Amino acid sequence: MSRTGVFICHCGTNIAAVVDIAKVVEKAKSMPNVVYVEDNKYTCSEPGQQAIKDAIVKHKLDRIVIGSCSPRMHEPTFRKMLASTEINPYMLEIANLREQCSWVHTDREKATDKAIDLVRMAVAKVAKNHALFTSSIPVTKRALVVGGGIAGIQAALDIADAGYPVTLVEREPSLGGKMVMLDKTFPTMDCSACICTPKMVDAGQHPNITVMTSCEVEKVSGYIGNFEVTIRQKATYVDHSVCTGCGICELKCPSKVTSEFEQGMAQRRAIYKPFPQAVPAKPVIDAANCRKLNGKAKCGICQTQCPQGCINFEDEDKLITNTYGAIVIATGYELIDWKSIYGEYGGGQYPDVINGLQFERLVNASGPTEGHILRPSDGKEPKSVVIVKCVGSRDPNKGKGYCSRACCMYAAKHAHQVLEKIDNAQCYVFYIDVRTAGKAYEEFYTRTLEDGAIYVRGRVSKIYEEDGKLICKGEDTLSGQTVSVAADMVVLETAMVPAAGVEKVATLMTISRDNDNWLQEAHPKLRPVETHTAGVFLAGVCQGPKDIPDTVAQASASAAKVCGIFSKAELQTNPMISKVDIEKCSGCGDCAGICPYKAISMQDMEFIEHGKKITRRVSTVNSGLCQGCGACVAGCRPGAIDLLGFTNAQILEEVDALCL
Amino acid sequence: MKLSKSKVNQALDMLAKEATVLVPMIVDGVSKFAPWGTEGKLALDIVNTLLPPKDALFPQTEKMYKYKVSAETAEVKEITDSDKQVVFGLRSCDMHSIDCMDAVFLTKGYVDNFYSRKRENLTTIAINCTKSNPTCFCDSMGVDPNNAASADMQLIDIGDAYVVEARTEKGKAVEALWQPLLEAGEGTATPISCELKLDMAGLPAKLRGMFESDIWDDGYQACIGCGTCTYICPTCYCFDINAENHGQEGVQFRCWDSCMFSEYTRMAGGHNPRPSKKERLRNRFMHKLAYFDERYNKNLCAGCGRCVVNCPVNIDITRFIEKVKEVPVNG
Amino acid sequence: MSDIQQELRKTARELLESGEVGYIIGWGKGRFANQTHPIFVKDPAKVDELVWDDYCLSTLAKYTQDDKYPEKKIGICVRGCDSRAVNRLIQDHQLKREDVYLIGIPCSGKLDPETNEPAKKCVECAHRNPVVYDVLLGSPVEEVPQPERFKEVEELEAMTPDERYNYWADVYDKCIRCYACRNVCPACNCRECYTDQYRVGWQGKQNNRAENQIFGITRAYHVGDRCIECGECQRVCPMGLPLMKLNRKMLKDINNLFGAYEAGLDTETKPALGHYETNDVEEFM
Amino acid sequence: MSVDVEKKNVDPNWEPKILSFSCNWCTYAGADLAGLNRMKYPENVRVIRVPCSGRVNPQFVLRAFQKGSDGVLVCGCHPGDCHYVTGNYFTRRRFLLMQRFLEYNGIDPRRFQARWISGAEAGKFRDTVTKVSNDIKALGPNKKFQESWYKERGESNE
Amino acid sequence: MVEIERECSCEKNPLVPQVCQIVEITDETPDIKTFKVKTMEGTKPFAPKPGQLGMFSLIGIGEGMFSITAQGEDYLDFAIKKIGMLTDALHEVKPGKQIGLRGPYGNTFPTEGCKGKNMLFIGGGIGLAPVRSFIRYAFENRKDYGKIDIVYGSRTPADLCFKDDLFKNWPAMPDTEVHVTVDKGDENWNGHVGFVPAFVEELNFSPADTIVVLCGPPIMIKYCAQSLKKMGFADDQVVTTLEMRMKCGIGKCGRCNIGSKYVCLDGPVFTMAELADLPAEY
Repeated sequence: MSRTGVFICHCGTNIAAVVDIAKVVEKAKSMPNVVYVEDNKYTCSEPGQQAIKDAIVKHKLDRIVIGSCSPRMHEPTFRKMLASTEINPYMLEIANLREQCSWVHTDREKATDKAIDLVRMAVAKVAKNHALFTSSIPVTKRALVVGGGIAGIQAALDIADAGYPVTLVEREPSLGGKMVMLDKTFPTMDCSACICTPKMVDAGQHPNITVMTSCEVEKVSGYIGNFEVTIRQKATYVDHSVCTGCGICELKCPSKVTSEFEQGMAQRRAIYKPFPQAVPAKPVIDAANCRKLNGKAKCGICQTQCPQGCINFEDEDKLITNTYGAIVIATGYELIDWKSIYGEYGGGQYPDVINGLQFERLVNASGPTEGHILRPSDGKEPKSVVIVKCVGSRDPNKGKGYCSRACCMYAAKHAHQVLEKIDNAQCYVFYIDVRTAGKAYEEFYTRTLEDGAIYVRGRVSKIYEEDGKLICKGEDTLSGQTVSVAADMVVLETAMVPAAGVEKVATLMTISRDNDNWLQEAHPKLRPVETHTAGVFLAGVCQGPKDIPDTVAQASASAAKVCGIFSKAELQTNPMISKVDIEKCSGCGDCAGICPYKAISMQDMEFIEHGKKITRRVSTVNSGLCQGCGACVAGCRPGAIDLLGFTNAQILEEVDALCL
Repeated sequence: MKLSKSKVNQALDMLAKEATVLVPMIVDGVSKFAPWGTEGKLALDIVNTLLPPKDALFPQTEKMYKYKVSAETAEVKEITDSDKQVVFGLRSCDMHSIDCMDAVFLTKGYVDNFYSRKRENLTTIAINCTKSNPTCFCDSMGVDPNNAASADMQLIDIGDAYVVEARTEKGKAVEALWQPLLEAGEGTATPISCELKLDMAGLPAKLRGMFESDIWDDGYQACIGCGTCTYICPTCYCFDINAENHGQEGVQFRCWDSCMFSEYTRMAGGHNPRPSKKERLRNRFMHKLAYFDERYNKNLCAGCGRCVVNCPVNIDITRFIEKVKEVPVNG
Repeated sequence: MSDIQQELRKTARELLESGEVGYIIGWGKGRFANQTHPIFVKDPAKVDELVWDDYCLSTLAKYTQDDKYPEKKIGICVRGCDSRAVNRLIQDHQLKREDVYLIGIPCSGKLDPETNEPAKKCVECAHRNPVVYDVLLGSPVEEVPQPERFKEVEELEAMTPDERYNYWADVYDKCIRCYACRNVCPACNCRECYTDQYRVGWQGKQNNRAENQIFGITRAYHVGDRCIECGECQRVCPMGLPLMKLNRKMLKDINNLFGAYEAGLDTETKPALGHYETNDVEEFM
Repeated sequence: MSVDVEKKNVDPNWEPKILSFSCNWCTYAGADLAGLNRMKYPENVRVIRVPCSGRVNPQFVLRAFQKGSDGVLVCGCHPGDCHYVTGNYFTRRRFLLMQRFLEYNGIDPRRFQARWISGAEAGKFRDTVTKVSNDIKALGPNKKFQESWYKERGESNE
Repeated sequence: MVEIERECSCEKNPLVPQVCQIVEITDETPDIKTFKVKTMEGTKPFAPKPGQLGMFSLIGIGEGMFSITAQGEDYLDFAIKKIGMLTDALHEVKPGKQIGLRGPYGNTFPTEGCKGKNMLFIGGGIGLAPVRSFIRYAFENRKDYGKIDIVYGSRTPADLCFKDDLFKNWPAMPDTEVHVTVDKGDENWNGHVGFVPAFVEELNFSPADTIVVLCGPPIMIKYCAQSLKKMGFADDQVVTTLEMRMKCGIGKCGRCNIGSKYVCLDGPVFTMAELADLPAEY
């Protein structure tokens, strides 16, 4: 008996091109409880929304159905619009006439029938909608940032500068991530260490930031504003509160280990700082390689040598639990293991075939060769260097299908560095395309060409060693000839892949991953830094390959989102949650067993039944914890618990309406 | 006139030409009144069928009117189709049930048109009982097993044939139809009476005063509140009205309902005048034995014994009647 | 048989006189020899109404649902099926163990009053001895293994979908929706059954094939993972519908998919639909 | 379980009505993505959006067949990927049982399908929908469980 | 002392509604609305007697039995309170809506039996609706009746329904007194504050030659009956109506029985004497 208004959108021609809007409008007029139907070129536009508001007043409507694009797109928009009218924002249903009708069908008549069905289903459902109201929950104004690379650091700094406490968790012994490994950064060629380490130091010293290195997130529960996070502080066997970072222990430590930071091209000790400018600049003991800890010997030299006595071999992992209002994930990336995939490039048997990060270490002043480009095999300076791009990227059958975006630019940078550092060197760059989609990127690329880098359009098909030279065979598709270059050293610009262990973090935060395991953003264009789990945001390459400028931009964006949450005293909860009808509830407790968020608890309540006072066990829902999934509702046989917004009655109406 | 038993099938075929003929049959192991022609075994020998013939006149689900609704307008169209029916092989207890339903649906201020249409199109052909089940007690309830007085035609079983006694226009019409099959001959059947005897004298009046008596405090607990007794009872006629809605059109129908169901009298807002099984069982027995008598001075229990046999926890109206007898008069 | 009856009456008298039990639910005689039905004895003098004979077929546990907040304990005679029904009600949080005093009686099977042959539900019974009791009358009987627990189900599964549909369509055409199967079943213990909720509109009140199918299948699905196979639904059905074939199909699938399962043997094993395993069978990839 | 013999006399231009319950976070997003990429699939499937596949009560499937739909498709996130962590584990158990129970009661197995389709698998959504539509088009209209109102489309119904 | 007439007539099928139209809806109180109903031809659907009921059907949603509070040349008035599924839907309906209506059902107030007597009408909340049909009849045949007293109470001033009758039309009637009370007053309420039963005792009516018509919530009826007994009114001097769940409305479906009486046919109007010997099951 309600008065429903139906508004069909043309969406320009997106819907109108395939669906016969006039026929849908005509049919909508005869649907139950519909008293007003109108179509509009752009319903989501300002005039479109105003037309709806006017119709509400003019025709005294109390329920709205909009046939437009996917509710996932504009349901929030239309709900905000309704908030400014006297209709409750939840007396609204949206029929998906674009993504699931006009865009995916070609037969005009059948698509129109389907559109009419979808509108009829929405009209039937809206008849059973109830006004819903949000309730508020407190916000813990403390942020957690997972991942200490440039993305994590930037996000932490921005949030801390806004005055909120931040915990910055990093798995490795030091902040810095991949950026601190680089030598120069394109296109300005300023030294990466000079722009990254100051930020690391700021983060290390910022009063609002608690840096927790050698830590991993162990357990996450709760919801936006009230995340209960347990962090595992791995045993580092060095008491950082006492250690002054003098470095004596590193000198004295007898066991040598290949350094991960130096990409395996140098050694480090069992007790080590990954690199000189590490933040915190204090060593940790790598238990696997420390002779005392892995039981190979009785060593303990570092303990005896340490003037402050900060070495403690009985250190153990500690679990620290705290509540956080929001979480930013910045777990970054790593380079694809090309050796196991590309046997044709030598599969790792030629030491002089290295990847981009190894080249960065070579050309870096604090690297193993103090900045001189020397061949890892014999330490000589290579006269001719071949750079191979798209190794693992844009290669769906062997590597990854996507383009890793940054390698075109840092390949040009590498070529520029080779030509600049090695006099009369020869540098060949095998490429498919050169993508310079950034500010001053194209100019940087043309300058590299002017420096004399030779760009060969084609993939390298094979690399093999022939009398001391690495022969790179390929094809120059522009001239159509096969090309082979004898090189002293080959740099493979390999694809970016998500950092190892990202699955665990994603499952903890209940966020999903896309086909290539990058973390799934809420919407690629409109909500790139948000996830589907409210209060969890993404920054940097963990969301997909990108270069440093985009990473920093995303970091600040996610920081802005976090500050948005913290700026409010309380948060509005999602009103579409479960509700129990205690008259029908028999207290069997099945729903409590099903709820993944432990939002349902069984409580004893007083009742008067046939004049006798009794206590009876019934189910109660914690409106803060309930996320509105409805698994409990489908598990409740009498339907005592129902999900507001998707009640049993509503869905039954939709099913009935569909089959008319 | 006489109809030999060997010609019964033929007689039924003749009747079946212009009307649906309901005969007692065993279909899929269930004895009920089924249209002549459904595959199953004709069961004229059993005393009474599990399902009574009441659904010929008062079907379990009966569509009353179709409707079309729009935001403003509404349209209603009564469903009036009802074809001719003949019930063959009625026992006196089933005929008593039809009498009771006639009293309810055709008198007291309103005539139920759905029922009256079916009643006019119905011809009842009763057969006297030649034996009684141990649970039959119809003669104690004022029903004569040998003769169903109000039937259109009474057949009297005299061994190999039935003596045909047409009583009403409809009965005479059937007799005329059967003329070629009938032979001359008379005969009387040895009257029978039920083994189970109950003393019903003065019981309705006595029971009316016993609403608060403690006889009700025991014997109700075993009841599981299902609808079996009321749905297979030939004289239960309570019904519910509901709508089968399909978007903007639908059908309003009425369907059997049982006073033994827990939500039968539950009102909006939860108040229930008969909250537990004790009140519901009291109401059922009182209605059968006292209330109906006060209103239509006829027993609403035909003594057919169906509820005594089929109640899963044998709540037994006969033993209740005996218990009422024992209660001292001012009790 | 009669010495157990004597012991039952003796135990009943002691319990009632000692006041430990408010009343005792057992079986008593009807008018005819083959009529035995549940009775509720409160007065010690009336314990002789309690009988133990070949026709004690009704399960008694569900009557506790009419008196959910008893002042004193309720005495219940429990055979194998009744004791599983008690476990069922306890596990569904509809009954507290301390509210009932269970008089365990090993049962070697009862007779069907109409045919006087062993009742179908007793022939198929796999747990004749009570699984839970406070006192046990007589010595336990020897259990009869049931290898053909799912034979009837397999016979139906062998048919083609159309044959099966017609088989069940005939069954549902006979149903008169008296709800006896629901009201007697210990696993059907909701406060307000979904069939009575017209406002939501799950189930129509009409008696036609479609509505009966919806009721039959929904009820079997609701109790499927908690059915204790007491066979009462099939016994009380006035139209003799083969309802156990529905419940046993659910149990057969649960056995195959989630591991061997018998409901009501204890109050810990969780019903299949109440929990999950991450490595459940995967068919929807 | 043996499968229904294909009905030969299905008239070619009959369009089946197929109902699909799609979970808002994965399959509905996948369907939207299929739209974004302008993939094409038959028009027979109407999608009902539910927050999680765990919200789909098997009684809705029964209801769909009763009210005249010819096929039902329940879709959700891949187990382990559920936005609500454990929703689809329950979906899996419920529909493992209900699928067999529907077959046991006579519904042809191809009329009821459940699929895990993630937010990125637009192709899989299109292929599933296409396959289900073609299967059911071959099977012909469903008459089982249907209220007579739908069998004769309204006018005369018993 | 008063015999209640039991006769009902309805030519067409009593169970099939006639399509009528709601022509006007007036808000009496926040949860009570009066629906003015006419047939599609604009005439009066049927001619009920005071106290009779009509089965009001929102086709496709449900049916409900409501008292006919007033009638005119070509309309019937139903005052309906918002308490359940059907009434919720009804309160959202706008004028012009076509509905189903069948009736009249039930017996009537003893208009003939009370001729020449003083009348004491007592109403509580929505209970005034059925009583109002008799009050209006009494005023149309004013000379047939003696002194008329009307006592009406509701929870708050805002909940007083038929305000123009209470404060304008009825007080102006000859030899008529209107006494209005509320359970809880508010700032601009200067009338009596208190429950109806206590108010009746305060007004201390004499039982001589008077018939009481009493309708309202069950607890009010219970306590008013006690007050009236204290003031010397005999049981058969007090007439009331009962509220039961009714389905068919014509005494067939067995739903609304109290003992052997059907509220929809033998009631809803009963004298207190009759109620006394009905089983206490309502």
